[in-house]
Amino acid sequence: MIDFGYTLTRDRQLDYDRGDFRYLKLVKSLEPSMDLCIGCGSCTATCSAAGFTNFNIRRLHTVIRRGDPESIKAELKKCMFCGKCQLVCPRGVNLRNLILAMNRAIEILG
Amino acid sequence: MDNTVIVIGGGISGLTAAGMLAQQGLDVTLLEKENETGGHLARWDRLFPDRKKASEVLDFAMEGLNKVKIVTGVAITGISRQDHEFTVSTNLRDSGYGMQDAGYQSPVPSPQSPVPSTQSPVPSPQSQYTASALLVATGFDLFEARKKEEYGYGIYNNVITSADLEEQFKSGRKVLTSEGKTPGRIGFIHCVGSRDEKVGNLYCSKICCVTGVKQAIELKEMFPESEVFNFYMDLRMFDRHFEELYYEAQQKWGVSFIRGRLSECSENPDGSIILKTEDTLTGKPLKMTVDLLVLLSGFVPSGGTRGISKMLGLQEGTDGFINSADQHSQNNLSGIEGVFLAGAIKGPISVSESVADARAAAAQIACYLSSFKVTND
Amino acid sequence: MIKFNLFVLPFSLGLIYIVTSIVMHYYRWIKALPAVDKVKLSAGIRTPSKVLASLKEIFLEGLIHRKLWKRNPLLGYMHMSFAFGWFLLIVMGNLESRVYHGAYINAPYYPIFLKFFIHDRLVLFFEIFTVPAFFRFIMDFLLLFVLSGLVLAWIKRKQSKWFGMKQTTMHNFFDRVALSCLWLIFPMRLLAESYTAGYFHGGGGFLTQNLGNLLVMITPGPAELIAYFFWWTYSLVLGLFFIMMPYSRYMHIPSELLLIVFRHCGIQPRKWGSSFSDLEVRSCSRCGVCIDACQLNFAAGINTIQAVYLIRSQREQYIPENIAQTCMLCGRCQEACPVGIKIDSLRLIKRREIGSGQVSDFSYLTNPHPGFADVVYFAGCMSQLTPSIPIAMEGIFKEAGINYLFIDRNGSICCGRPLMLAGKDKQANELIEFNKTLIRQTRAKLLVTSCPICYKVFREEYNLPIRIQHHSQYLLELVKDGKIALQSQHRRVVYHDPCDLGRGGNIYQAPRELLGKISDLEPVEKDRTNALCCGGSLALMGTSMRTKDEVTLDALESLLAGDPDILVTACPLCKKTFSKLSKTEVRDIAELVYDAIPSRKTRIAGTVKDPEVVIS
Amino acid sequence: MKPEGKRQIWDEYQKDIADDNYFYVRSCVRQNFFPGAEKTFLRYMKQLGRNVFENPSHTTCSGIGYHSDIVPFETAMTMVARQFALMTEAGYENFVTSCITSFGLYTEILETWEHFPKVEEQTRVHLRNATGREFLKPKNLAHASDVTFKLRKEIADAGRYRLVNQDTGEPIRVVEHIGCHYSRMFPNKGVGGAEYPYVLVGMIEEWGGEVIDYPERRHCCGFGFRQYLVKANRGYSVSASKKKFDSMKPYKPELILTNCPGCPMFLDRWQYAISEMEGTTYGENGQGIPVMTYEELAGLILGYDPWDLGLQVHQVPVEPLLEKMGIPYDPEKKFLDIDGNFIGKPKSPSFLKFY
Repeated sequence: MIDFGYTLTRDRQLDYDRGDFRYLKLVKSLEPSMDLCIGCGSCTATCSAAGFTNFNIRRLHTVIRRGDPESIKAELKKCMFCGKCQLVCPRGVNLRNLILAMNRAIEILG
Repeated sequence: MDNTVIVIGGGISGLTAAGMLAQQGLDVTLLEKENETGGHLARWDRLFPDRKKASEVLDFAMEGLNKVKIVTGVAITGISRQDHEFTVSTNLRDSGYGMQDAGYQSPVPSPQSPVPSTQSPVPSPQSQYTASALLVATGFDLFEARKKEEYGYGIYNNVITSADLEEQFKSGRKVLTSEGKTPGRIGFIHCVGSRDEKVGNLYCSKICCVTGVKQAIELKEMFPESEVFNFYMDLRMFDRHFEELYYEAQQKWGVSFIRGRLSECSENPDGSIILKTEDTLTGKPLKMTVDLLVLLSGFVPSGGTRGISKMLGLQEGTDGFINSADQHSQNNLSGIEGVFLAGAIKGPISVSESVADARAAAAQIACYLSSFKVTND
Repeated sequence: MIKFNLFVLPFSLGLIYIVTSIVMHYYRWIKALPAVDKVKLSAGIRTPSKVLASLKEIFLEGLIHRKLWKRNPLLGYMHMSFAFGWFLLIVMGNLESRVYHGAYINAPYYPIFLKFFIHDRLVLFFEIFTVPAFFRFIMDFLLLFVLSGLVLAWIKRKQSKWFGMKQTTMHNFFDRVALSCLWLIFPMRLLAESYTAGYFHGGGGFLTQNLGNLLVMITPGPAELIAYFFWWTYSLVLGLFFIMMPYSRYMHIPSELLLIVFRHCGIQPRKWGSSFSDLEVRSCSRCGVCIDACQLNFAAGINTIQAVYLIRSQREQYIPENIAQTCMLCGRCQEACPVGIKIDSLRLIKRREIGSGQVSDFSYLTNPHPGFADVVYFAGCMSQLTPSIPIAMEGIFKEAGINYLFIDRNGSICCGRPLMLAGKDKQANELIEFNKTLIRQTRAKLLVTSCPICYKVFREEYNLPIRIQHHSQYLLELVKDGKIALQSQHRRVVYHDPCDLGRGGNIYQAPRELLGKISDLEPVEKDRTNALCCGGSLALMGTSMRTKDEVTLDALESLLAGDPDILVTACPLCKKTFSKLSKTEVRDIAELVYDAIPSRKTRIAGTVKDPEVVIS
Repeated sequence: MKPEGKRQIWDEYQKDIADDNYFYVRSCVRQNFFPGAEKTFLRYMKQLGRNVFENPSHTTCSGIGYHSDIVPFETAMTMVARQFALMTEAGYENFVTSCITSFGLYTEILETWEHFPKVEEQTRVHLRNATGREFLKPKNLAHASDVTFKLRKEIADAGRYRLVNQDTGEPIRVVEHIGCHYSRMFPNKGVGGAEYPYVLVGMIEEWGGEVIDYPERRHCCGFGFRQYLVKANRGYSVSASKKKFDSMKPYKPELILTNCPGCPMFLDRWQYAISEMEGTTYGENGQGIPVMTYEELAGLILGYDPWDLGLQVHQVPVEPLLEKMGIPYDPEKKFLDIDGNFIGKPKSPSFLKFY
């Protein structure tokens, strides 16, 4: 192997066909209302943690839907569980439980 | 001024207006370029949001048309006007021409139209019709999906349009891929030919959003195991019960919605289609293989609309659709005395709106012919 | 005198079994107590006042069932007749046996089956004032007393409503066997004693003798054999009941006795569980009072997760996750529990097990100096969604001339309680440390919060060296100190007790007193300890939003039955939750107080009418 | 795939390409990348009896600087105007560029002038002030691949070899790669449009090969100017090429045909780089996929000696393809210059099969 002074970059593209949907399956079974998200972002807008850091709950569960759970593992730890998100969701997504479910999924599936 | 009216266009708007006018005792002639009346609706299976059979709506419109003189299969070659009288000249059309003109590439042979045109007198090759009022209801064509070359319609076997899908629904057959397989994953692409500067259409075709949701549900019903994705830019659920249908698609049917416009697609060796889009909600480019891709074609002014518009000198908007005298209060007036507008000639419109608009137009024509002023001038 | 018959064996074996079992259980529970609790226990049992208090409670709750009486007299009587009646039967039976047998120690079965061994002749009228006759009378009376309870128990099976219970517990196999035995014990005793008395023409009291005479007359066959059969049956069901007891709900009887002692010695539930909690689990009588108390049951139709089922699954060593998570932790069942089991603690123990495997990362939090003030105001994160609360509070602070600091004006670090409710105490502690530092830095003497959720955790977990008040307390104090003057608006209001403020913080009076000054406070059916949860509880996980809405709607129906002008609460979460579904205006007590300051200089643009106009 | 659908699109994107008398401008970088390519173009144009004129004082079009954000558009327009002036002075009207980026830039400038005549006037002033030259706009602007496309039948007729495997009789499987600046910006300026360009497909089909489409066909080769020119970004460049290779690999292509200066360079060199970085090769048996320009391929078809075409400077050896097509070559002469001197043999790569 030769070091040319540069390396192959990882493709940012989500390859849905090779996605990891084990997390989605588990999370969905724990909180089916996740399907109802319309991506409005009010959950993130009201989020206590998002006031301090780039934590984005709307994005996190969307990423799980896309089969790309790896990127959320570190992010999810930032949630303070205050529950404001579920109070503002216009679609009645049970967001606090959804976060809990994602945590469970990561706990179970690693 | 006598009580004669010519309705140009035998789609749902033209039929509804003609029926209304005839029931008010007016002498109505309806000219239709196709050999059958019914327009787009005749090729559609079910309507949003309640999935009513399109044929039922059409049947309803056809009731009370027995006094209407319906002439089908004619091309209008000229319209002249003397005082209050319009003369419309027609010529017989080559029957095969109409389908191509509509930009409608049907993968399956069109089933027999539900509306037999028994009333049609056999028109002589060249005819003339006169009337005191004209109702132009020449409607729209579906955007020719082939123009979005990168979407591969007409090139990749498993790329179809919403109209193709609707015909398959209407035929009652299972929707299969070109390889004859059950589609495991299906993609719907919204805004094909709409809201797209690159095809010259800045406007929203408005009804494709809910059509995509409706068809997604219908495919999920047909194939509960399949995954259905809608790729959208916005979902404009503008009318009553539409948002609920969207909710139902998510909650009951598990249809997925990805916000991102398809950039391009290509074909796999097995005939499946690779989509490239951005999932704008995660901010990442996304690649996905689907077995069947449905393009939700938008509205464009129909060939008939363009032709009649030129003959009459109607006001065309920048989008090619016809401007009415006033979008708010005189939306059925063309600005030319005695010439009225109804339906999708004025832009994208749903069936229910077309029916209401056609009735409004009929009422205005009746007023006009009884010399009751409905305009401000 | 014959003092033995083979039929006493089942009873005797059962008795030996249950006594051994209880002793072993007691030993295990005490042995497994954490060292601190052991010290408390040994000190407690040497303190006469604590022992007396324990005995008093054992008498009142274990025998008389005072709490059940309060809840429903029929229910109370039923339980009392069983417990107290049986207890007296045993005591009196023992005394009675002394009459016939002078020994200090009788075999335990002897008083129980006394009538089998002793056959008095038929007594003459004047002899009823003799000692044996007195006992015959009293024993029959007590038996009747117990049997009356039994009849009620049968009725309760069919008509639980009459007993103030809408739903009763679903029982398991051992429970059913034990219950059947229990129901058979006293009828068998009645039959055995009656037949015996009837056959020997004597020895029975007013009940057994007369019934016995009648039975012997109408039943064919040898009465002595029939009686003997019933003595056997009586012994068998007693023995079987004792053997079933450790495996059934009836173990609650001996367990509760020890629990009462533990409690009087000051032993508390521990976060990660201890033998105290095990004892609590065994002390549950599975009466099902908690099922009726649970809003998830009566408002949302969820009837598998209530305390009784949590405890049962705990006894079976496996708590399904949904039982642990599906609960609002509102504390209503805890208030209703006749045994006084700390159910929320039990549930949280399980949640901590579930939540402990997950880690958090709050490294993004920063700790800038908040500034100095006399009073720190912590609105709580939920108040950001009900901005009229902090606006009113700030207006009042200004009006009263308080040197205050709105510490979470620009968004708060969560108080930590929501994490705790999810069983994530470790993570919560990180947030607590952050907030503690922030609050301490202000050098304030008082912390006022608008959120009962924060209030509870501030008081219980923060160990702050300053006073902590919920704004309802604080505002009342301001009024009493003359810092603000209020003028009643005479609006008809009802007050909703937020769970964490009422049952959680024991603050019931302050908001009522405050509201009394500024409005016409009307009563509601369920208030104070019996108040309903709004349904918005952050503790409730794993249910749909619809379930929450059902709870909210039910609570609203109850609260708004009198069609008040305003529904007042003292919690931003309750306000937000109610506002979603209430047709009646929902406001926080702080807003009302602010409106009631006639002289106030500050205004909330567009939200509050000019006070003069309102007063007129 | 519905071929008729593609044909319909190809029919729509027809382009006028002059038949003779071309003013030819070279690429500034190609002669370093694949020095034989442009020479081969001139050679077969001569063979086919076409008049191609070159002015040695022509310069870069400055597109490489323009696309690297270091040459302003005004400067680029003035330099392009000078090229046109040279053409005008030589009495030519048909402008042919060797480079795709040049072609794109010329097109972009001509379109700009058409829509903004003032800009054209200003450019004329700039050119006049700088050089005193005047110019006429070309009547016909074509890329050299357009011209080759136009002459593809003549080349096939004059050719000695075809894109056919001599052993099996099967057509050679070719993937084509069009330079991004060819028709992406102005689809109607390219043969076949932007989505399914026909310019190389036409040659491959005419010369007997089989075109294969693959999912990442449209993807950029990875050059991207800045991506390559700044070393820190080079990983991005190689990753883009890798994406294409990964996508085409299942289709087992035997040749990559290109029409741009950068594309063959990177599709060729990066195959080596990737093989050294992670040991992956994309052809059969550890071989790479040979990469050629259309001129080199036309030269092979016409029977020119492979080493005269400069194929020895390709990083991915072309010998397997030559053998399949039945084109004789002398391995001994691979590394000899025109005068027969040994120019040195590169070190054998670790993974990529080398000859």
